[in-house]
Order: sequence, then C-alpha cells, then structure tokens
Amino acid sequence: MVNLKFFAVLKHLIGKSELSLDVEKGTSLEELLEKLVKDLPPLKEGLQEGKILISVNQEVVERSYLINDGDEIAFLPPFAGG
Amino acid sequence: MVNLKFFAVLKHLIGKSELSLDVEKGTSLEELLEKLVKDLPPLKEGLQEGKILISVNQEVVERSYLINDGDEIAFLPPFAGG
Amino acid sequence: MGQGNIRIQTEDFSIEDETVRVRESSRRIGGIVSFLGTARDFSKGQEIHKIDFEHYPGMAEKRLAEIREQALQDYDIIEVTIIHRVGERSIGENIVLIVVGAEHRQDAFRACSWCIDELKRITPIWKKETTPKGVVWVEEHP
Amino acid sequence: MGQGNIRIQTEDFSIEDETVRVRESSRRIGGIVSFLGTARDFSKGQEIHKIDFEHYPGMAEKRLAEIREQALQDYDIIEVTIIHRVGERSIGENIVLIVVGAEHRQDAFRACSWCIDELKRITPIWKKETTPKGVVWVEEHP
Repeated sequence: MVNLKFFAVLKHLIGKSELSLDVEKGTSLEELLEKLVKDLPPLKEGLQEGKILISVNQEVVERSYLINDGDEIAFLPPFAGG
Repeated sequence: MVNLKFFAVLKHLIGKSELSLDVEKGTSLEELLEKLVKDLPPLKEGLQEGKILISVNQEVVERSYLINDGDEIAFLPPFAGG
Repeated sequence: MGQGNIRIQTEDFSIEDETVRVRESSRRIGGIVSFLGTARDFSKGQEIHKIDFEHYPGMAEKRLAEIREQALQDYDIIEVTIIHRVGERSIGENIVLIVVGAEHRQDAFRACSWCIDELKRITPIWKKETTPKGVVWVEEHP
Repeated sequence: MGQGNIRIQTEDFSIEDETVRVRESSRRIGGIVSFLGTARDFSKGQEIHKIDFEHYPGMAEKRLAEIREQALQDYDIIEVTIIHRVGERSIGENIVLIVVGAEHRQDAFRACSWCIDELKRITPIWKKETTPKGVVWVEEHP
C-alpha cells in the first residue's frame, strides 16, 4: 500500500488530495505513473510538460525509483513560495 | 570671518571644536592651511597623510577653493559610521 | 514552533522580535540583513483580490531547515531565521521573513539573497491568486 | 524628525515600525530588504567596553538624504529609510537601520547594500571605542 498526495492545481483538477493504492513490491515509479495517468488525465498533462516533480517520503526522486510498501508519493506542481 | 570646526580625534587632539578667524577675501584654502598648521600640529599630520577631508558649508572641497566671508570650514577625520 | 528558527504558520510574525532574537544569538553579530516578502496588489497586470498559500506539511519545513543549514555552512554567518506564512492572505500582508546575522554585512547580504532564491526554488509552497477573471495558480520562476 | 525617512538620533528605533512604514508606502511593494548594523563586542581583537558615535550635525543628515535620493534614482525601488544612532552606545545595541522597499527583491538587495556602503563612505560620523587599552578612534575602510 502506498499513499499518493496531490497539491495545489493538481488537487483542484483531480478533485482529491489523497489516494491509497496497492502496488507490487519492486514496481518503479515510471510503471506506477503509466497506470495512474489513465485514470487521472490532469496528471498526464503535467508530467508530459515536465512541470510536475515527484517526491517519495518528502524527497524529490527520479522516475526510476523502485517503490516500497508504505511510501508517501507526492505530485508537486511548480512551487510559488516567497 | 570664517568658522572652523574640528571633529572626533581632531577635536580631541586640538583641544577645541570651533575657532573663528579673520581671513582676507580671495584667500585659498591651501593658504589658510599653511597658516593654521603652525598653530595646530595635529592638523598638519592628518593633512599630510591625506586622511583628513575638508568641507566648506558642508560640502567636501578641494584645497584650491577660494574662501568667502562667513564660510563654515570643517576638518573631517576618516568616517566610521554604520 | 512559535519560537524556532524555521516556521511555517498562518499567523503573522513580528519583524522586531525575530530580528532581536537573531541579534541576541551572538555578541559577534555586527550586521543583520532581512528580507520581507509581502503580498503585492498585482501580478502580470492582473488585480488580485485574494491570495491563498498552500504547503506540503512536513516537506516544506524540511526544505526550509535544509536551506538554513546550507546557508550556515556555505556563508560566513552566525544565525538564520526563515518564516513563511500560509493560508488566506490579503494585499499588503507579510508573507515571508528571512533574517541573517553575521559579523560582516557582505556575508549577511549574500546569504540572505541566496536563502530567498533557494526557498522559491525548492520549497513545496503554492500560491493561488483570485483576480476579477478567476483563479490563477501562480507558476513563478525565481 | 522622528517620523522622517532620514534621521540621526540618540534614541533607539523600532525595526517593526520602520519596516511597516516602508511596506505601507505603496501597494506595489513586494520585497523589503533591511540592513541593521549593531555594536559588536570586539574589533581587531580588542574587547570593547563602550562606543561613542559623533556626527557633524546638518552635514550628516544632508549626506543621508543624498544617499536616499541617489538610491531612488539609480535603482528600481520605491522607498528608502535610513536611520543612524549617535551618542554613547553599548554592545549589542542597534546603530544603523536601512530599509528598502521595491517591487522585486533583487533591486531591493542591491540598493540596500549600496546604501550602507555609501553611508560608510561619505557620511561624517565618527566612532570612538573604549577598550581595556584605552580610547581608539576607529578608521574603517568599507
């Protein structure tokens, strides 16, 4: 089981801020994304434009990352703090 | 009549903060200094080292400046504000 | 939390208190440089009625703490405080405060400028502006 | 005098009040950069017991006003406040405050840094430090 988090415009577009999913051990983030974008088109758009960063357990990671049970995976639109 | 002002270390060394003097119209600052330094050795030292600036009516001037009656002439050691 | 050097909070901060705290952290401090970011009334020509800041709780605080540590390591400075407000804000309100204390002012200027650049670059905070034309999620490039 | 953007005074200033005044001078202000100079407890290895600031009344205020005008002309900024304290000061006390408000932070950082450099360069203010070895008139090179 992994926990997905959506923030800001993504939360607004997707219509939810969290989602829990079962994933097989050893699945890469890339593979998870392939499944996810079918159900969540706004995610696809953001990911294609390269604007959305992905963090796992609050650290930004590459898409080759291999998912572990209990991971907190977050989708981060462009930051605008300050 | 001109009014001389001494600040900080100069005031301390010379032992006074102000001095009034009669000068002939058209006298240059350079000429005034030649007379002054005989009576005020600390002034001579500072002027030779190039450390002391001279202002007339609160604007820094060159020594070629021609003195006018009523001028406020100040001797300014190195600044240390801030 | 209200007294730490790294905070994300909805309530306002006291510029005086935060500056004095940095000043009193060491008698060696000779210069303090601060950056205060406020909510402006227009952005790209649009009048803004309201601004909402959202953050990723936990991760945002971690990034600010990392920025502080990195600044203390990379610059010749003594103390750093970073505070960012979130939630619904109005025009003119304080948004972010960075206070850097150093022996010498040049180090404090450089470190403070770096901190706000880095905050904008890596901290998961988002800004939604409400304008007469609708809602805009701001994408700022520092 | 107590409310102006250029002041030389013996009493302390409020960092909060001065910053808020700059912030409220225009709704376009998005970034405020401040420099606070404080009295450090050592200078060139000497412990300092007391610091006395002396200024040339009239000329010092004129120079600060010129610095403010020049900064407003040369940088893309909106407001500047410069305050310098004089008289007998203790370690840790506030000495100088420069607050610069601008639309964009880079302009505010540059202008604030320039103002304090220029203040040190052209303003007739002197500093006497009392150390265990006696009295020293400081000659600082910015």
